[in-house]
Amino acid sequence: MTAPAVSPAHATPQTAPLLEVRDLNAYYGQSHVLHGVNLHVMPGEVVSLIGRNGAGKTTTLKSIMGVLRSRTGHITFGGQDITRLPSNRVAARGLAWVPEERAILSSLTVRENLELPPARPGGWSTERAFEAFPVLRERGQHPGSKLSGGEQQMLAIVRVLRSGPKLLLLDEPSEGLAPVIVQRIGDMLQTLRREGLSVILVEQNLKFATRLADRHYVFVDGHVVDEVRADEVEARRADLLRYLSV
Amino acid sequence: MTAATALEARHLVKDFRGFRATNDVNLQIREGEIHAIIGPNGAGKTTLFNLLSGFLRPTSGEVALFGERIDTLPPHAIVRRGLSRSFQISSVFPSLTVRENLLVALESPTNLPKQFWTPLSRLEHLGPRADQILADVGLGDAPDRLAADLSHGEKRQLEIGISLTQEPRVLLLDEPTSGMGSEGINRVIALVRQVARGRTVVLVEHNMSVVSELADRITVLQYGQVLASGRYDEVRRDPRVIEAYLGEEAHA
Amino acid sequence: MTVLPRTAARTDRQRMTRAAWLIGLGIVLLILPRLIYPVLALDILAWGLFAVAFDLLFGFSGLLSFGHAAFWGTSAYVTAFLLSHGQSVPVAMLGGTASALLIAVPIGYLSVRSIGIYFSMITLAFAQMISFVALQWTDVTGGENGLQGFARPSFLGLDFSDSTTRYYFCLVLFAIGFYVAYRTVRSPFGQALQAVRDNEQRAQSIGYNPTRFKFTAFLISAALAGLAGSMFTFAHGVVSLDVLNWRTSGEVVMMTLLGGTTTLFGPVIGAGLVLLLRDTLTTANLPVGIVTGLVFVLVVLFFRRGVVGTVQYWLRRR
Amino acid sequence: MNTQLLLIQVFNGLVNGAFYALLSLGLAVIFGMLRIVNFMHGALYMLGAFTAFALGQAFGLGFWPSLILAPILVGLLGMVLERTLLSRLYGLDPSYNLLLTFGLTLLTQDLVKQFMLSHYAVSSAPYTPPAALAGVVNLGFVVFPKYRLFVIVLSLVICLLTWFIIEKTRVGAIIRASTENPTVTRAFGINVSKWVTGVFGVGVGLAGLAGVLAAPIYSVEPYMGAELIITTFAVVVIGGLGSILGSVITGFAVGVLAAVGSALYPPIANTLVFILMALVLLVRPSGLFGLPEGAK
Amino acid sequence: QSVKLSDNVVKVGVLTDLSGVYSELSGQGSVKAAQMAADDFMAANPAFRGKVQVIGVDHQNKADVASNKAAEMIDRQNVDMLVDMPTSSAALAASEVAKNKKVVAMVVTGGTTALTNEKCNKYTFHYAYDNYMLANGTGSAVTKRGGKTWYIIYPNYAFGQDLNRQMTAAIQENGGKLVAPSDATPFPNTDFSSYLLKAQGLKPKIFGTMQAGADLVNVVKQYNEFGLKNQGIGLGIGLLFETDVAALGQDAFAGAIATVPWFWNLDARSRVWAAKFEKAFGKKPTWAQAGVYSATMTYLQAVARAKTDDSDAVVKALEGYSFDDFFARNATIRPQDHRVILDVHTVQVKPKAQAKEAGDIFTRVSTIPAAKAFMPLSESKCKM
Ligand SMILES: Nc1ncnc2c1ncn2[C@@H]1O[C@H](COP(=O)(O)OP(=O)(O)OP(=O)(O)O)[C@@H](O)[C@H]1O
Ligand SMILES: Nc1ncnc2c1ncn2[C@@H]1O[C@H](COP(=O)(O)OP(=O)(O)OP(=O)(O)O)[C@@H](O)[C@H]1O
Ligand SMILES: CC(C)C[C@H](N)C(=O)O
Ligand SMILES: [Mg+2]
Ligand SMILES: [Mg+2]
Repeated sequence: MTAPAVSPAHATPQTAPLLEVRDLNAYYGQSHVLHGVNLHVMPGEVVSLIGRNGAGKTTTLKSIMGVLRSRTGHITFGGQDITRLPSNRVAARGLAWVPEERAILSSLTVRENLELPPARPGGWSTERAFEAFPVLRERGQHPGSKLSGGEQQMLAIVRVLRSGPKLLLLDEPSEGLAPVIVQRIGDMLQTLRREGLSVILVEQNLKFATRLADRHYVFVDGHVVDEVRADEVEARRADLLRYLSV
Repeated sequence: MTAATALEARHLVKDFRGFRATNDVNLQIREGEIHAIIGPNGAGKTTLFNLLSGFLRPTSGEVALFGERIDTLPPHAIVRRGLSRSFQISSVFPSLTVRENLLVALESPTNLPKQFWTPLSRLEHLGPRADQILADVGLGDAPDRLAADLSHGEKRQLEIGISLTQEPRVLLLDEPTSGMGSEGINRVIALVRQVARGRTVVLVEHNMSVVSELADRITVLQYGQVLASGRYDEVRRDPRVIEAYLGEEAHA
Repeated sequence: MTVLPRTAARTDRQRMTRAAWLIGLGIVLLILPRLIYPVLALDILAWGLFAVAFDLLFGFSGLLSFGHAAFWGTSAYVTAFLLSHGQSVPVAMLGGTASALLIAVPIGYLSVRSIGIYFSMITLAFAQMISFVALQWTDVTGGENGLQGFARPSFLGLDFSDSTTRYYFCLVLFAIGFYVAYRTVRSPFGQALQAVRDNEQRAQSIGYNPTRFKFTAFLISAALAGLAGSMFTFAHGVVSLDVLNWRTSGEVVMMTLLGGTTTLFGPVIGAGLVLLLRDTLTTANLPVGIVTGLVFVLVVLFFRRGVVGTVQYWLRRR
Repeated sequence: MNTQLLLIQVFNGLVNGAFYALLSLGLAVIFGMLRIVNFMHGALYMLGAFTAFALGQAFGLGFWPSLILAPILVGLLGMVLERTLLSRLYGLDPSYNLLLTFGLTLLTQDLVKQFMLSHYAVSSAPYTPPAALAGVVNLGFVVFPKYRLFVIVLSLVICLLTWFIIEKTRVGAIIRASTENPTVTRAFGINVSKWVTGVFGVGVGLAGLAGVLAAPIYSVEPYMGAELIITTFAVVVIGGLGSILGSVITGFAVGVLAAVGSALYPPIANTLVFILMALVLLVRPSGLFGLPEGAK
Repeated sequence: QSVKLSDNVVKVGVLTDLSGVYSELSGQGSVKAAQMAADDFMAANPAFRGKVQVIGVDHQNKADVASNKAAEMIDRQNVDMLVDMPTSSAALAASEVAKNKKVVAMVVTGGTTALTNEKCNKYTFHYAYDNYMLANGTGSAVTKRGGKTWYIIYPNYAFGQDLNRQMTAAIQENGGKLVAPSDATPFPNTDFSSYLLKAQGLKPKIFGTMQAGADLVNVVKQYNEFGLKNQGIGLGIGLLFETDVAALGQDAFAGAIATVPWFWNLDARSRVWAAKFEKAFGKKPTWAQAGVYSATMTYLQAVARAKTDDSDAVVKALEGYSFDDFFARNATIRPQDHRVILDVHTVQVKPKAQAKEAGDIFTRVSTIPAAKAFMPLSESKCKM
């Protein structure tokens, strides 16, 4: 097992967190799915959220992004409260979200999909995206929905990089990808984080998550029940597996 | 070859607007085996499934199920001949409850349009079977939730559940474990094993541990063509497969 | 995120609510001619059944027909034609209903292959053609003048010149029509229909032929709309080109939405509300468009799920 | 029918076509792209004509300033309605838009009628072409009102301009994305509602423009848009939902076809567009220029 | 002398279009006119003081609503007589109800000749005008004045077809001819340019338009736009209401000829009544509204003569009755078909410059005597 990259940020606790979530409760209609979630991300840090299906990982990302509005608690980004902002303003602050169902727009071509988010300084150019995944260039004029599952995943990831986010919320990025591509995306994320990007990663692929993340938050039934640092993973593997199965 | 051929593709070709997604694929699935299809993203696996199950018409070539050609039949007719499939991207009935999703799938679809006056309670004899499947896929505690309200992984579980209702002779599963946690993956492995008794299963997977656990034989697709075929141990050592698909780390 | 129609009654509480609606509606319909003018009550029955027929197709198979006037109107004319040629009331009404079913076969066959807006528009197109035929075929339809003055001969000792008698006769037919619709949606067929509406591809993959389901639903709906249309003729003793106008198709859509889709009760209540409003306005000396328009706008804003849908939603929330 | 008469009819059909094109263009933007079933489109067309009349009465503005001002006013009204009313219905079934805009149609028609009756004692508004365009010109094969020629040209220019803006810039992609998946599009940092409102305003403004243009030719009365709306929907569908160019071309084509058709067999004219629609949809299920649609 | 009234009142139901396209030419004005008739009648007949009531009901131009409302008014409100009824299909539907329920119906604004032909019945009377009278009047008057060559367009439904047939016959009888077969136009329709272009080519003396309401306004607007008047092509109109002229401005119609049963500026008697109406209603009456007054009054007087509101007695009192009021000159109620015949007038629209006051739009061209204005009984298919 490859050792996780050392975390620069979390060694120096005097730095302020980039993102801080305090006492987050979220609801779908009447059902209460997140119960007082607390978490934070330091600048340059990769944090993963793990938990069984339905534990509330996706809901957490949606709440941070401002996509799910029926929630209480406090979310600050770069020291500023973003709890009340609509998601487009959240995005403008430097957050980006890759949803789990990929959300490729079928009425747009692949290229239009790619170029949809507003370009911002520091963001990826179309060219850079095409270099990362040449197949997207080949399919550039096809409707987005006609891509294969894995191709859609690639597109969904590079698409949001266009607006040069500071914090990336990735929901199951390895899903449906061939092992080679999973590796490539892992490498890509390593590069990006060296460029200063922070990431919240939701993953079922534990191997992938442990390779990248500095810390893991463990979700059970809408509660954060544990927090595991990368250097503790080996020692606490049994615990982790217990959280993830019955 | 001892076992009979369950499903066969002969010189199968599919073009999309000048792009050849499936290129002269020949494939023989033996009766009773679990056959995995792997390959890079965009290799044409889902397209192949669509061709086999009638959701796409081949540009040329033939598909035969137990020796009978099915490539001109609509999907529902193919299902009735004993071939059913699951979808890579969860495909459920959002406005029905989880249990109703299964009941609908369990009901025999052929004579239904003529029976619009039968009471719904007629479906109750299917109830135990539906509950059994729900328990099997791990949704035993959620029968009355609307499918629309499930989390991503839960929808994947339901997706598998629906596919299992069909008890087909040949079952095609497109990435059955994607989006599932380790618990779900183990459950699916066990389920497929159980289902495969007396049936033929073809599955597309990117999770190599699932493939190695389950598959009797493997076919590797690349650029719409068959790159390699054989047992898992043979295939995974093939340098072309490592290069195109598995990557260097896969040995771990 | 689309608000999904909650269709089947799934819990005991929902079953109770449903029974309460059913009994409530039944009681109201039984005493209706005592509360309002019987012909108006008859109108509510006819339009109510028409809206139920529409809801069957729209709510449960997701097909928004914008040409349902074709079935209502054809049946209305055929019924009138048969009555004016000396046929008895049941024969005329049966003939009307059958004629609606008959034209629904080609229309449905050709249109259920389309989806969404395209389905709406192709049904509209066919309805417009039928309306054109009715306009031109003056010998049979009376053209612009319409048909009136045909007999409604007594049947089994029922004197149909009395509007209350007509009402109770139609109430029986309405109950039969409603029961057919109710059975249809609360059957395995109805559930499969919703499955097809939700996800056609998935339905196919478990062996359903979506086209066949939609076609069947289309025929049932058209026949019920036809029955309603014949009730309309029978109620008023007149038919004019209005019955085939696209506004008639539009009106039934509005009634259904107003009452609440996928509820079956809703459309009847929606029809009742629209007709009562219309009736009040005939003498109220208020600007009709302003009042009606306002009601529609307010309903959409504050009773989005329709009247019945909203009430059910409130009940569920408690 | 001889060739000259045919030629005249074709030419003449272009005028109606110009109105169909402008109206269906606006509707294609709203209905084809935003997926809002704007039943009010005909009422807004009517409002365009009345606004021109009212501007003339209240401020003595002539045709030319009205031609610019009235569409803007109608567009603004549309934007207000979208913000305050329609936007509450996003996410619900599109049929609720139908109910709302149908209600608004009834409301608008009668409000205009009541206003006219109380101020001018008749509900219709007399309106004549501007002096510069009054009268007829001899085109050789036909003597034709100058104003109608102007309508054809202006409508063409506006249609091409709109097409260019929508298809050749990012606007189209943003709008399609906003309607297909507003949640995700918003999360990309795009202010979806602003775009939707803006585009709705433009579509509605086009209806207003058509109304002003129609005022000198057609009877300006509260119900002038009531029948038109359904034909316009048909035109957009024949053209193919989401296709701007499709709606424009179909608009002109239907105008010409109806003119020729009504010369051959007059009664059929009103039904022709529906026959055409049925034929087109049976052969090409997503209209002439529409993308094949997966779902709605 | 006692009068026998059912429930002690005579109730008049004005069944009209209160909200739609015909509401300006009849609508509330018709209700007001009927009320005026009731008031005047009660003032003149002390025996009826406080015993005549008028209610107005909207039929929304729909046959089913008309039939429903007619029946309800009769059953629930004990209405003794129905009046007005614009839109032919609604008028026919209501007349059917009147027949079944044995209540007098006086159709004023509905124009179809079917009411006194195949659809005639004992309780229905057709007042003011009908399609035959319009076409016959305008056709013969214009042709006699030198409009010998015609090109006619008509909306393609019963009303328009009727008018076209009668008009053609009238033209030919008076020595005129059609330069081309008449063209049916779609109904409803907004653009008439094809027909105007055709007229340009045909160069008839008169362009005859049988359209009504909004369609007519469109025809005339475009007739001006295409400059047909300057090319020497006059305008003959089938059915013209004062409201149509107001909608477009008087000058657009200037010179056009039509036939009307009455107009407010016809003579002193008419002006007196019109002034009274204007004072009460705020607007000049249309001829339809004046017709409603006259019809209501005629009915009430029949009740007075019969000394009962029993329908059969009133019908008897009406049949064959001859009278003369400000609206109906030399009028007789034909017993055979219940057509109320009266003198009618062909009128020409004045240019605005010649108008002496607002609403002064018609000059009388000629008057057609009652006996000649309407379809002769010999042609009627009415079997009572
Ligand atoms: N309808 C279509 N139109 C155009 N191109 C298509 C269509 N369907 C698939 N393709 C293309 O064909 C190729 C094969 O797609 P397919 O979905 O079969 O891949 P796959 O092997 O299942 O990949 P993955 O593992 O990512 O799911 C892809 O490159 C895809 O873009
Ligand atoms: N739209 C919705 N309406 C109602 N309940 C929902 C909805 N979406 C999710 N839920 C429920 O909320 C809970 C948390 O869901 P969430 O999607 O956050 O889970 P998750 O941890 O991302 O799971 P997965 O790994 O399966 O994606 C689950 O119980 C789920 O069923
Ligand atoms: C113009 C209307 C008042 C008359 C109508 N055309 C009729 O059919 O009688
Ligand atoms: Mg998730
Ligand atoms: Mg795939």
